[in-house]
Amino acid sequence: MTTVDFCGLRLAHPVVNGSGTYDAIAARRVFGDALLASFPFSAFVSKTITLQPRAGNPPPRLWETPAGMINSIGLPNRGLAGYLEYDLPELAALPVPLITNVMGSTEAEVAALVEAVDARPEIAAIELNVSCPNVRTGLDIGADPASLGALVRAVRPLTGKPLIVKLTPNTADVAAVAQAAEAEGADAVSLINTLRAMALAPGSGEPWLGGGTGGLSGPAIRAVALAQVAAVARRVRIAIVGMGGITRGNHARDLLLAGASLVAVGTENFRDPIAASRICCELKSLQNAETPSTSVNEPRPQVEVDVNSADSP
Amino acid sequence: MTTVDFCGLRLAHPVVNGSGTYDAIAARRVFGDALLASFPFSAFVSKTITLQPRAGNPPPRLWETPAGMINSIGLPNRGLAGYLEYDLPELAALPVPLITNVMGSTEAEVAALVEAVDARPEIAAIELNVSCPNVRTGLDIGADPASLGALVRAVRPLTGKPLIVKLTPNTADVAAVAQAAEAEGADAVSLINTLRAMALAPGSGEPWLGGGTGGLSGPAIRAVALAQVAAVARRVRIAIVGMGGITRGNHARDLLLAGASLVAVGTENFRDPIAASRICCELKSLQNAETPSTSVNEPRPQVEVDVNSADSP
Amino acid sequence: MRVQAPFGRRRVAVTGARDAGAYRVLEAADPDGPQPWPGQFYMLAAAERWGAGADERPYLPRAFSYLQADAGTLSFMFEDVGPGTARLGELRAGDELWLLGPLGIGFTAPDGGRRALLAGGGIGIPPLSAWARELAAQGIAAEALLGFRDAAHAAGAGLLTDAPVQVATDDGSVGRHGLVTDLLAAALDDDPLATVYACGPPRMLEAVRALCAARDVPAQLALEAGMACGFGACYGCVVPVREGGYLRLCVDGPVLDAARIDAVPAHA
Amino acid sequence: MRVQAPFGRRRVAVTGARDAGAYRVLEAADPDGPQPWPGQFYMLAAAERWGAGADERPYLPRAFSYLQADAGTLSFMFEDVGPGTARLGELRAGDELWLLGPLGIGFTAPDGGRRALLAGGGIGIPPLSAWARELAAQGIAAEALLGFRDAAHAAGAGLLTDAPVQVATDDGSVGRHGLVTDLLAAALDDDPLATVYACGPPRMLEAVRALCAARDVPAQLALEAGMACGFGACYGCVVPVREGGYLRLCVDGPVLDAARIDAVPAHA
Ligand SMILES: Cc1cc2nc3c(=O)[nH]c(=O)nc-3n(C[C@H](O)[C@H](O)[C@H](O)COP(=O)(O)OP(=O)(O)OC[C@H]3O[C@@H](n4cnc5c(N)ncnc54)[C@H](O)[C@@H]3O)c2cc1C
Ligand SMILES: Cc1cc2nc3c(=O)[nH]c(=O)nc-3n(C[C@H](O)[C@H](O)[C@H](O)COP(=O)(O)OP(=O)(O)OC[C@H]3O[C@@H](n4cnc5c(N)ncnc54)[C@H](O)[C@@H]3O)c2cc1C
Ligand SMILES: Cc1cc2nc3c(=O)[nH]c(=O)nc-3n(C[C@H](O)[C@H](O)[C@H](O)COP(=O)(O)O)c2cc1C
Ligand SMILES: Cc1cc2nc3c(=O)[nH]c(=O)nc-3n(C[C@H](O)[C@H](O)[C@H](O)COP(=O)(O)O)c2cc1C
Ligand code: FES
Ligand code: FES
Repeated sequence: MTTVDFCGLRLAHPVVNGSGTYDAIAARRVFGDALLASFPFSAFVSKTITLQPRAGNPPPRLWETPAGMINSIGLPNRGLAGYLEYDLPELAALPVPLITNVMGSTEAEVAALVEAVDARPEIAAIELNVSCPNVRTGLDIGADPASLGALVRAVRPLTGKPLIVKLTPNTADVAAVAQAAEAEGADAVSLINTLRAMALAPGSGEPWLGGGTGGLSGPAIRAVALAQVAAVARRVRIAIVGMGGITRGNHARDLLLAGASLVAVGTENFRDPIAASRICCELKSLQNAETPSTSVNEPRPQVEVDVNSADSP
Repeated sequence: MTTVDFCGLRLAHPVVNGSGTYDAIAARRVFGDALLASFPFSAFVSKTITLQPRAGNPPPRLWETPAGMINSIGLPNRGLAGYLEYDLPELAALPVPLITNVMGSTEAEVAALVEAVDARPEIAAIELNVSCPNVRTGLDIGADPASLGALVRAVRPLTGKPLIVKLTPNTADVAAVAQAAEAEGADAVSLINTLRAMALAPGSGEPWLGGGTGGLSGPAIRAVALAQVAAVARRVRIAIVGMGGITRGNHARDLLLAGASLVAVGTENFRDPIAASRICCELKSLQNAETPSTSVNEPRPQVEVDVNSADSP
Repeated sequence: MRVQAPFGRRRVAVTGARDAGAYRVLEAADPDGPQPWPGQFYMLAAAERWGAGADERPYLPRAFSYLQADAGTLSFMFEDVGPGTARLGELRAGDELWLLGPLGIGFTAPDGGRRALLAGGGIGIPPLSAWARELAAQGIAAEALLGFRDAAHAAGAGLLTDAPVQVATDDGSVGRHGLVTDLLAAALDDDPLATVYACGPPRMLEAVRALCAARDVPAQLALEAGMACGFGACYGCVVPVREGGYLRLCVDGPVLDAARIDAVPAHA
Repeated sequence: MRVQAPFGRRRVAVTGARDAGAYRVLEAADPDGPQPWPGQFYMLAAAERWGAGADERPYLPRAFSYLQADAGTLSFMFEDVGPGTARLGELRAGDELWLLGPLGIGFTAPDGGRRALLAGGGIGIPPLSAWARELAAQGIAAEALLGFRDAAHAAGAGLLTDAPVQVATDDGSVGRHGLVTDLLAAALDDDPLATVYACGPPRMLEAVRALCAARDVPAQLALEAGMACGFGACYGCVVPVREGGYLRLCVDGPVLDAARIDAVPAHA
């Protein structure tokens, strides 16, 4: 697999991690330098950072579902200052470019985050989380093209780094939201985030998750991710990071065929911290076996159906 | 389990079928009178009927997913006239009340359908499909509170029969849509319909489904259904028919706890035509084992969390 | 003809499992089931651990024509082509199956004193094997013409025991070097007074259909389509028909009069 | 103390599986893994058919403390409480496991010449059993006080072999009729100069924690929480700590100094 150009970043291959599904700092403690020696991702996406520190949601935070899981983590993080002081030095030592994912509950908060991240040369790109179903504002902004557009318009001028908008799948027309992001100058969109979901405790019938509701991820949502990536690819020209339920190379291949230029592995990391390397190998052999049009360096292939009208009688 | 009152209908138990997941007429041919002798549902919901006949989508129409499936059936049906002439007599012979599901691409079409159905005493209730992801207009109307409200306002006066609005899950705030239905006089809402999804052919990478995209159903979407039913139950007082991935009694129990007064079995029917009877037995024994608050005749229990704010920090 | 099925799937015991060349043959006890009619099928799923295979599948049951039905014992034949057949291939005597059926409409006997030509191959063997036995019981003359990829697959021909069998293989390793349609053309040249009963891979089936159409020979085709339910509930298993629109293979098929379709769908 | 894990899960062979009263003991060959430290754990999944159990689960791997680790052979002990342990309970010698670990931070030796009191029960046995062996190797005096529901579960006490064991059962069928805390209170009455190492069901663990707190006896608790990853990636396995906020049990635990928490979470 030749290198991949993503918004001007040269990446060794098209497989990155989904934000919040890999803590490279903790993994370094657990696995030692072997993590760096065979780092599975071509770029590392940080967990979502907020302006103020967050403890996250009370436990339980996890619920296993058929071919998936619900998380109600609640974006625990040290806050911007803590991230820059403690996490950034360690993340900058990773062998790949760093993408920092940020989220704010107001335009001013997001602006402050983007400016601070923009100032740090160790950070290669910024991902705006407007989609995390565990934080109200994230849902609201990301679900509505107008407010999403306004947010991007406000922060786009604040950074020259690639700006990726992470879309929420919990919306009626994700492509419309993607178009708003593109119109306001976003360099890329990433999708899908988790689907709003819930579980009740077996015994009590009370909500199981400390956060009440959470987000569904894993193979269960793969087909939804593919539909949303394809729908977005029909309507925008900017780069797309596709994710949702990838466990094997052919799932990554499908997202690339649907129009993504990068793919992100999320929940599958939990089953195997080095799964992304396997997925990348499987993808590579599929691509070698198949027509060049599946190579990620070709102009974006178009799935030959208009996803938005295919449904009509 | 004592009988259940649903919008004035007295039903033997709270388990019905999801529209389009059971063809009682075909099942009668395949299984004979045994179908009637142990009919699994307390009311029968017809497949979606349109004004004009529809052939449905070209095959392939099915794709199996992890713990679920995608369908791209495209609402094949004889059209209103054919339904009334050929299907209704046979459906009226079923041992349970008949709920007819209709869908139109314009207000006038829906009005015509509702009036025609209202005129037939054999039909106990009407379900409005504004949510089938396989038909464009269905998605659009059901995803937007305003247009959904307008539709219900237009047709509500045309019938005295219970009017159930089947909501689409492919929207940002399903509870807002449910509130619009309630405000315009709907007697109940049913949810969830299938999640917009897609699959690519293993070899060619072209869309597998003849319809391009389809709808995801089965256990994979269960946790999404529970979250949406709970969200709707917090915001409306009208009855709720809960469905999505039910395969066992505890899944039905969870939806009832979340605020549904009936549950519908869909995809699980495909694995076993009599599955709903098993599910109903499992539900009954759970309810006998548990506190009366899980009995469907009690005032609707409230899941003790505001699903719409639980996500905030 | 349709034999009605008991309402609801039933849990039955696997009584035997063996390889037949490239194929797997599974036997199950079905004491409560009726005697099915050739061409009918069953929806099968392993009672335990149906799922968690490749791509976290299978989830839905799978359709299988029965190979033979004797005294309450059903046999099936399949090749490992995916997670469902892979899982079924793991089953051993003593394991259990979920089974629904018999389903669909089977073959009808030839009229006008025609003889029966059973043409097919690959996993098309089962309905033809069952039909051969019924035809023999009825004393109707029948001959089977079977095509296979290679010798390993040709071993499947041994599963059709109630009619004389001619075999052709793509690689010539067994029987005639060529296609079923070569055998069929020759047989019809000999004597066109026949009804053709065919089941097999789509391309083979289409070739048989075209040949019979060209010669005005009546044919009944046992078709396949992806199925979720097998009893008309999902509307997923459709094929386009001449009279217009689509028809559900599980309730109006899987056996269709060849005259009803323009072509055998490539995949369904 | 933490022993680092090889990067990536590895596929290992099950070398033995047996029942120990109400529990199941699984042995696996782990030639490439390091010698773990008592209190550390592994994430396990069956290599085949992990899934398709009750409620179409398990999907994620499951966390298990190791019971013993000898010459590249690991043993685990569990009770069937759901689809994961049900599937693991099906495994036999020759089957394969996915294994990641060792993970987390284990116990630390007592200081100030204190003796070690190992208190626990149920599926809390494994870390205590491994710790007993290590303490014996270090020549540190240790005694185990184990509580169980009944005789079938008390059989689990036999899996702790490197320290003298006192048993209590809820039903009095084996050892003393009562709770672990009764044994522990008595032992501390005898001689309070001890460090307590505890693992077991949340309620038992909380009782032990409270008792030690009341008597100012240092205690290390091996806690549990639902885990998706085991290496700090998901932030799912948290417990609230005194110093404020939450701590991930998989990387900062599972063994915690009792002084760090106000109470043992009821479920996690
Ligand atoms: C009436 C009838 C009778 C049959 N009789 C027999 C028989 O006797 N013996 C026999 O071997 N087979 C028989 N079949 C075919 C068999 O039912 C199918 O091949 C079945 O799908 C095999 O399941 P699988 O999981 O092993 O393979 P699958 O994974 O289902 O793959 C089989 C085909 O399905 C398609 N496919 C791949 N992935 C998916 C997906 N995720 N969702 C949907 N489709 C997919 C592809 O075209 C693939 O080639 C019959 C089918 C019908 C309809
Ligand atoms: C560090 C550590 C060490 C451990 N060591 C051992 C050990 O040595 N031996 C041992 O037997 N166990 C051990 N456990 C506990 C074991 O990992 C869990 O009990 C595991 O969940 C069992 O999986 P299961 O599928 O059998 O049961 P599960 O289905 O996971 O049920 C176990 C508990 O999880 C909850 N639960 C139920 N359904 C769900 C769902 N859908 N999603 C999420 N949670 C659910 C309920 O509280 C239930 O009681 C350890 C746990 C940890 C964290
Ligand atoms: C435990 C967990 C935590 C997550 N945290 C974040 C987060 O902090 N920010 C974010 O943008 N997405 C977050 N996500 C979403 C993932 O990045 C990804 O979009 C989603 O899980 C779908 O991919 P998957 O199915 O491969 O997991 C999280 C997902 C999981 C499962
Ligand atoms: C094959 C299939 C066909 C369906 N057809 C319809 C339909 O005609 N009208 C409708 O309102 N819903 C239709 N649905 C949606 C179901 O009624 C139900 O809302 C959905 O499948 C979720 O429930 P489940 O997960 O139990 O299947 C269909 C679902 C399937 C799987
Ligand atoms: S398989 Fe469901 S209708 Fe034929
Ligand atoms: S289990 Fe994932 S962070 Fe601890």
